[in-house]
This record gives sequence, structure tokens and C-alpha cells, in this order.
Amino acid sequence: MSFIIDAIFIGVLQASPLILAAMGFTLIYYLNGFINFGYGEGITYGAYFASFLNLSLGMSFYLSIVPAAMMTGAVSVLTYLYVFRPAIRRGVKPAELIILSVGLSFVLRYGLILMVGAENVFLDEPPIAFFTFAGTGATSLQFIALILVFTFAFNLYWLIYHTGFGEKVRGLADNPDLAQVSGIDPHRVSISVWFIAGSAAGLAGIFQGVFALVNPLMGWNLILITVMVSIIGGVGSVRGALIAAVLAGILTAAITLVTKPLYAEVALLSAFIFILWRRGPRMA
Amino acid sequence: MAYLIFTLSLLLIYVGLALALHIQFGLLGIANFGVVGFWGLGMYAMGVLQVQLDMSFVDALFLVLVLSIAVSWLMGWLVLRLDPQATLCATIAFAAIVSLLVVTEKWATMGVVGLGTIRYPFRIGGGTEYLYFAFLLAVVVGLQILVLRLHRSPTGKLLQAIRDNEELCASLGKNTFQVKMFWFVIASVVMCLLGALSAPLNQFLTPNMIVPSVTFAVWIALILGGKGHSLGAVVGVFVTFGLFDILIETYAPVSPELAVVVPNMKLFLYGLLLMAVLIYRPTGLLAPTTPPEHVWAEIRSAGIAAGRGAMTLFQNGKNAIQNPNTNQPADSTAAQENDGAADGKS
Amino acid sequence: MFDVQNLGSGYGDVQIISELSFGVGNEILAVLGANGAGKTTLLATLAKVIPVRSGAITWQGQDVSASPAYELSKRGIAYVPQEGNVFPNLSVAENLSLGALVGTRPKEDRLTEVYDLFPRLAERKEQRAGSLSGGEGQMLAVGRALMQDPQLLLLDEPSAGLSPLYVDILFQTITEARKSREISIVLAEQNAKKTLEIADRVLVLSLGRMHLLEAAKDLSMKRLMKAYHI
Amino acid sequence: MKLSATNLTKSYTGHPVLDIQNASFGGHGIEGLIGPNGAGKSTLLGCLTRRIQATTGDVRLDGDDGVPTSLMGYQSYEVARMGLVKTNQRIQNFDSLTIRDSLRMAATPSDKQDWRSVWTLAPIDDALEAEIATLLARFPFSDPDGYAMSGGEKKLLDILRCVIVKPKLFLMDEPTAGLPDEITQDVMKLVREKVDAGEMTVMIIEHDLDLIWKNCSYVHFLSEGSILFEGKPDAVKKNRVVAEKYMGV
Repeated sequence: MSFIIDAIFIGVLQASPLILAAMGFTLIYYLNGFINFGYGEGITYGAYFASFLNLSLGMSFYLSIVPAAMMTGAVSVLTYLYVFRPAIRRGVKPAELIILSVGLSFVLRYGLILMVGAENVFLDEPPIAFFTFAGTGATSLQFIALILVFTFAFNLYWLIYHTGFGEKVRGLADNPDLAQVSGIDPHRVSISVWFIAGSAAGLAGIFQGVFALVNPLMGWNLILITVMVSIIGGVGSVRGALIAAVLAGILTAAITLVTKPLYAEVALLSAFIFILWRRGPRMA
Repeated sequence: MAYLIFTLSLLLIYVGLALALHIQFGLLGIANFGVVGFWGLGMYAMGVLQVQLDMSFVDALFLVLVLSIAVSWLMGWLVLRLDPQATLCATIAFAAIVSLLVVTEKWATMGVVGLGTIRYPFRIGGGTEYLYFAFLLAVVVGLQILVLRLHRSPTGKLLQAIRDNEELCASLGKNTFQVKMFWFVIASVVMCLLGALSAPLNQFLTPNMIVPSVTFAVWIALILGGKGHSLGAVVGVFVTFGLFDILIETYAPVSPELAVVVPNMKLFLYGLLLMAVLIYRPTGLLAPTTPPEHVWAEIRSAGIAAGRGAMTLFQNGKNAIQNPNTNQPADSTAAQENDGAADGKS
Repeated sequence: MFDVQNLGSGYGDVQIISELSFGVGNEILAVLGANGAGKTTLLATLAKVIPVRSGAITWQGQDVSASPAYELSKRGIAYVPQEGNVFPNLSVAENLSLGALVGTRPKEDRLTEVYDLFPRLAERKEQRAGSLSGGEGQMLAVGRALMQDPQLLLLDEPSAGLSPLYVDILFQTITEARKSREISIVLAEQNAKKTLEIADRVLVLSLGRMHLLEAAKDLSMKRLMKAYHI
Repeated sequence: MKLSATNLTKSYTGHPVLDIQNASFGGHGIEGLIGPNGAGKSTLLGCLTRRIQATTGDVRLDGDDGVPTSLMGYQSYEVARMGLVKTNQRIQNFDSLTIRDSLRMAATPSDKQDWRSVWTLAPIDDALEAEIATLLARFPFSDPDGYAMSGGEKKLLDILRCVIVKPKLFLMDEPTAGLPDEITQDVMKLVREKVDAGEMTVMIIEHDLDLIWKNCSYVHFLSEGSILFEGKPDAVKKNRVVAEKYMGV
């Protein structure tokens, strides 16, 4: 029993960046229909923007969260405007858009390394308090992250399922031609979605960075599991990605508790391939 | 010089991988993003069999072959019915599994400590590396010939037809799944075997060799060279690997501070190049603008002309000592080959 | 009000509509013709889902040939395509509410009107549009378009695949909507007999060109049959 | 070759689009299948060629030996090999094959198309090659060794590709869509020759009723998912149900 509680607790705590990243990723997949590996770099950039505000400008960690996330959102919009939209307009097919996104992620990642170097960076953390809950310890930071993540998740969920903007997004994803005929300007909606998704990646990066450390490969290391979680969660559903991210976190934690963490990844990856195979030709 | 021969051998390995990927993606449209998984599997299998079980190179190669057929078939069965995006994800996951297992299974792979030393299949003093290079060259030339012939053969046409429109192909009575499976397995096994062949080159294996940038390098080479052109793979590898890894990294006169930056610069430029090609010239440097067999016929006739020239020179040299009649067979082969080229054109 | 001059359109290198000129006043203009005559292409071009190749479309005195589709819907043109005319993964209520993105009247008023017109939709508010039956789906599609408070309604074969009962209900609704709202309707139909009952004028297409254009009451069944090759 | 469907139904998300009690196709030389938009014609063809999995029912193929085989256990490529081949309504093409290669690819038997062909470069036999050359000479392709460029060329190629695999029951889905009139007539002439020679039977799905009346000796009328009337063209032309359903109740 305590094993299950431990797994859930650890899983949920560790999964918070993953939940954010998966939701943002899903949003783009939902709207544009291709897997964007460049999204992983949003995670890295979020962490570096935070480290810039936090370490170079001396801003407090908590204050740096929102501007860093917004800066990441802006980067995401730029990639949409200058890379993906021209490519889609030129008729590049989904499989090649993915390869394009891998190319973009190389450019962003190694461009970053060329600018700031490849060394690990540690964010200047606020003072930390430890809690014990049901026999497991957690830091105040983890709790705050968790609360922020769920606030963001809740707001995103609300935005997508209960507002006019969300309706537009879902309409555009569901039937682009009819959406245009109904008076939706696809360009404006897309820009907003890429901004929100980028901000989610940025937030994910900020918390991943403060939990561990910031380095240029952190996004790439997280993107595969993000893609897996989103696809397993049922692509095209923000709800699904949220649930799948929590489950993946719990599953990883559970497997980690009984074996080495790397085996947890192997198990997840194998489960991922198996689920894709079971689903057959259709993606979602 | 020893370093150059090592890099050139590695370049051949990359050409081989790109050729195998050309069969999978260029001809069949299967987006295998797990190239490094197959390659790494073959490399580590060779290493483990040689180092831990003390097998001979040939025995180990045979076992790698068996293992790679099994793994490739399993992967084919899992991914070939999926849509391209799902195939891509599943193969990436496969590569990630391979690289994780290399770290965790320390009893076999020695984990991060590294596995060594792997022997060459033969040892002839200082010339080993050169002979091995020649051996790799023969393998890669063989592969290139296979790809060239594949483009011209009925099978190749079928593969392209499946890539273009699988459902239409099935509606004409072609068993598309079986065909895809066969060539996917062949190409994946080639990747595994190229891995096994690169083990002696590297001699000492570490998990950080099995990283996604290997897959990426092969992909960029293929896309850059032209995924639909039978020579695209070679051209692509020469432009990327040959230009950056050999010319710039090894021979460009860069200062030590800059030398640290060069590998990152390279990957940055790879990415930029890939993006530019995909957006502005999706067909790659060598675009299949004319029917492939026309191009092939041109290359062949050019090759035959060059070959004839060389042959004449060679024969002239020989004739000085030998009977002048010996140049007869050489000419008749050339004539036959010309017929072959003409067939393709008709 | 709505004027089409010398219109040409098609897909890829296939020209489907050529040299078509007509105007639409405050009326129901029926576009008739056999399958493959170009009705769907014509309506899609009028709604700007397919670009105009040649000629011009004028709406309320302005040339809209180059405006994007969402611009047209903001100016009061609503379009119901033949296929893919609902958002399948969204609920009925959400489908209708997406119709209300343009226009100025409060959404609730329009919603009540549409539910009054199609009581069945009110019963199925929360249902996914993709799970509706064919007839209900068509009602939703027309309802969504009416939510836009259009001045011009383009309907592409709303009766295709429907059973006669549904066709009656649908056509009745279209006439009602037309009377109560005073909107112009362009109605592409195969269902000639039924269409003749509600149309003011009839345009018969044959292989993408105008076969005839005249008042519905003057049109004999015999001449229509000829246009259909039956 | 005759195809019979019994109790064939297909529903999408619970809504029936096809419900055929008992029908047989391919017994009358050239047949026509007509019906209004949304009647279920494409679904019927999909079910017959096993591209679409029917919800219930059975499709049987009466072979030349008179023994019926149920098609339900077969995949679409196997059905095609049995001689049931369908042209496409929307343009489908192998964009990277030249016109001649496309025909060769379709015509080459699969045992000459496997890996061994890499060694032998197995040229297809002269008879088949000659047949392809005759076909290509008969139709006005701008360059038979180039790619099919225009929509019309692609459509024509699609039809010829099916002809070259020697179907026994040839299903033509809207052969006139996107083809110039003269070429449609040439295609119909070719098809008629093959039918008269006893090489195949044909079913045409068409909106151009003139073509149906001119070429078909038997017509099925499909509406609302069922076959409402069938018979000789004259009977169908005169039938009240057909006129009403086609033009409206």
C-alpha cells in the first residue's frame, strides 16, 4: 500500500514539468497535425531565459518565471512564422515536417551552445523547506511547482474547453475549411496557440531547471518522453495528455522504486512501441 | 595518416548507412529514425561476442547477422503498418532502448566503463587499417551497386510505387506489406552489419557513441544529397561528413579556442542546411528531374567511356609485353553493358 | 447585390466552371444539374474555399474575388458545404456557437431561433456532431450557417443522402428561414422536383456552363429532364 | 466473372449507408451503376473490392469453374489478383514512375518483381512489352517515357494500368471525370473490344448518363444504399422510380 502511495506521490511531484510540456506539445500537434521535435528546445530556452533573468539580472526566481515563459512563447511563435508556416504553405508533408523540426531543434540547441556554452548552470534557488507527507519528503519548491503546474493546467483546460478562443482552436483543428467559412482567421489563432504552447514549454523548462540543473541538452532529453506521453494520451486531446503525463510520471516512479531508473525508461519506451502497434495505422 | 584512414573508413560506414536508409526512406518511404539503434546494436553485439565470449570475427559476424534479422523482422512487424509519423516515433524509441540497454547491461557491455578491445578480422602489420579500409570500400561499393541496380529493376519500380501510393499498389494486386517487410529487413540488417564492421574501427566502445546525432547525420546526408536519387546518399555524406568532419575538423587551420566550437558549429550548420533543403529544395542537391534510368544510363555511359579509356591505357601498357589479342573480351563486356543501358532507355 | 461575372474555376489542371455570369437578388436561386455538372465547385468558389481563376465576384458593390473565406463570412455570406459541413468532434451546441462568431446580435437570441427552427438539435445539444444521423447532421449544418445571421446563404445539396421525410422538413425550414429573415439563398440541388417548388429562379448547369437560367414557374419538367440526360 | 452480394451492409458510427439484400454484378458484358450523390456507390465498390470492411454480409465470386468463393477472408490485393480490379474516381498516380514504367510495374507478375530481379533486371516478357507499346500508341500521351503531367493523362493512365493487369471483372469508377470526350470514347472502344473478346466483364459507375445509355447492356440503380431498380437501359430510362429518385421525390 505504502508502495503505491509513494509511487503516486513521487510520480506526481516529478511529473509536473512533464505535464506542462505534454500539454503544450499536444496543443501544437492538435492544431497542425505534426510532431514538433523543436518543441523540446522550448524547454531548454525557458530554463535559459530564467537563468538569464535570475543569474545575470539578479531577478528573484519567482519573479523570473512569467517573463521567461513569455519569452519562450515568443520564440515559439517565431519558429512558427519563419519555419513551419512557410514549409506548410510550400506543401511539405507531415513526415518531412518532423524531420524539419529535428533540424530546427539542432539549430536552436547548438546555436544556444555557441552563444552560452555547454556548461551546466544552476539557478539561484529561493530558500527551501522540507516537508514530509505520508512518509515521503518533498521540498517547498516542488510543492510550489506542483501548484503552479496545476494552475496552468487548469487554466489551459478552461481556455480550451470553456472559452470562445478554445472553441475557435478546436474548430480549426477539427475542420479547417469550415472554420474559415465560419469567420475564423487561421493565422491569428495559430499564432496564439504557438505562443501558449511555447510558454508551457518554457515553464516546464524553468521547473525542470530548478529541480535539477540547466544545460543545453535538457530539452532534447525530455522531448522523447513528452512525445510518447502525448501520443499515448490520445493525440488531439489536452485532457488525454494531462492524464497520460500524470500516469507516465507515476509509472516511472513505480518502476524506479523497484529497479534502476533507466529500466523505467526502457519499460516506458517498449510500452510506447507496443501501444503504437496496437493502435495500427491511425495516429490518434 | 592513420587518423585520415580512420576517418575515411568512418565515412564509408556513413555512406553505407545512408545507402541503407535510401532503400528504406528514399525508395520505400519508411521513416526509420532509429538508424543509430540498428547500427549500435550491431556494433555492440560484435563487441560483446568478441570480448566477452572470445569469438572469432567471422563467427561473431554470423551471430550478429542472425540477431539482426530477428530484431529487424520484429521491428518491421511492429512499425510497418503504422503511418509515417508513428513509424518515426517507434523507431526513435527503439534507438533509445538500445542506447539505454547498453548502459544498463553492464555484465555484457561494461556500461559506461567501455568495452574493448575489438580486433580486426586480420592483422598484417602496419597495413591492417589500409586493408580494412579496402574491405569496407568493397562492401560500400557493393551496396551502391545494389542500390543502382535496384533503381533499375522491376523490384525498385515496385518499391517506388509503394512509396508513392500504397493503396493504389495493393489495388493492382501487389502484396505491399510483404515487399516492404523484405526490404526493410534487408536494409536494417545492413545497418546492423555496418555496425559490426565499425566495431574494429573504433576498437573501444562506449555508450556515448550511440547518440541520436548519428541518426541525424545519416538523415541529413540523405536529404541533402537527394532522397530520390540513387547517388544522393554518397553525395550527401561527402558534403556533410567529408566536408565538415574530415576537411574542416581535421585540416582547417583553426586556433585551439575555435577548435572547441567547431563540432557545435558543425551540428548547428547541419540543422540549418537540413531546414533550408527541406523548405527550398525538398528533392535535395541531386533532384530526380529526369527519369532515374535516364540518369543512370548517362552515368553508365560516362562510366563506360572512362572505363574504356582506362582499359585502353592499361591494355596498351600490357600489349607492349603481351599478345595484342587480349583486349577482345574487355570490348565485348563494354558492348554488352551498352546494350543494358540502351534497354533502360527504350 | 451578389453578382458573378464570367467566373472560371477548377482543381489542379481540370477546369470545371467556365464563363458563368449571373446575379442573385432577394430570392432563392436554385442551381440544378446532374452529378458532375459543377454545382459543388461553383458554390465552393462563391464561398472562396476554392480560389477564383477568372472573372469576378461582387458582393454589396465590392469586388470580393480576392478576399479570403473568413473575410466573406464576416460580410454576411454563409456557406454549407456538401461534405464536412460540421465539426465532427465538437458538440452540437459548440458547432452552433462557432456559427455565432460573426454578426452582432446576441448569441443567445440566435441560438433560441435555431433551436425553434430545429427542435431536434435542442434535444441533442451535448451530443458529438459526428455521431448525429445524416438528417440531423444536415440540420446542424444549416443551423450553424443560420447562426451567422447571413444575408446570403450558399447551400450545397443539403438533401443528398437524406430520406424523403427529412428532405421535406429541411426544405420547409429553408423556406421559413428565407421568409422570416429575408435572406438570399443559392441552393445547389439534384432534387429537381422538390427544388422547383421552393425556388424563385433556376440556373441549370451542364458540364460547368450555364444551360439555362429562368423563373421556376416557367420551367417545364421536360426541359429539365433534358438537362439531366434522362 | 460474376460477383454476388448477399445481405451486404455497411454502417458508419451506427448509421447505415449500404444495405443490399441480393445483387449480382458482372453477368451482362458492360453494366452500369447509377444513382444520386450520397446513394452509397463508393461504399458499395469499396465493399466489393475489400477496401472497406463490410459490417455484415457476404460477397461471393463465381469463378470460371462455377464454384463460388467468399471474398470475405481475403485482403484487397488478393481480390485484385483474382481479377477484380477498380479504377479510381479521384486522380491516383505513382508520381515517380514514368508512364511506361507505371504500366510495366502493374503488369509484371510478382514472381518477376521480387529481390531476384535486382540480379537479373528481369525484363518483362516481349508479349507484355508489346501489349504496353500498343496501348501507348493507341492513346495520345505527350511522352510515354516521361511522367504523366496533366490530370487527364493521370486519369487515362489509371484506367490503362488496370486494363494491363487483365481484370476479369473491371470496375470503372467515373471514367469520364477529368477526361476529354474523344479519349473517353477511345477508352470505351478499347473496353468494348476486350469484352467482346470475352476477356472481361465491366461495370461502370458514371454520372454522365449518355455514356451509360450508349454502352451498357444492363443498369443497376442505387439509391439510399439499396438497389431500387435494375434492368435494360430502356427499362431504367422509363422507370418512374429512377426518374423521381434521380431528380427528386
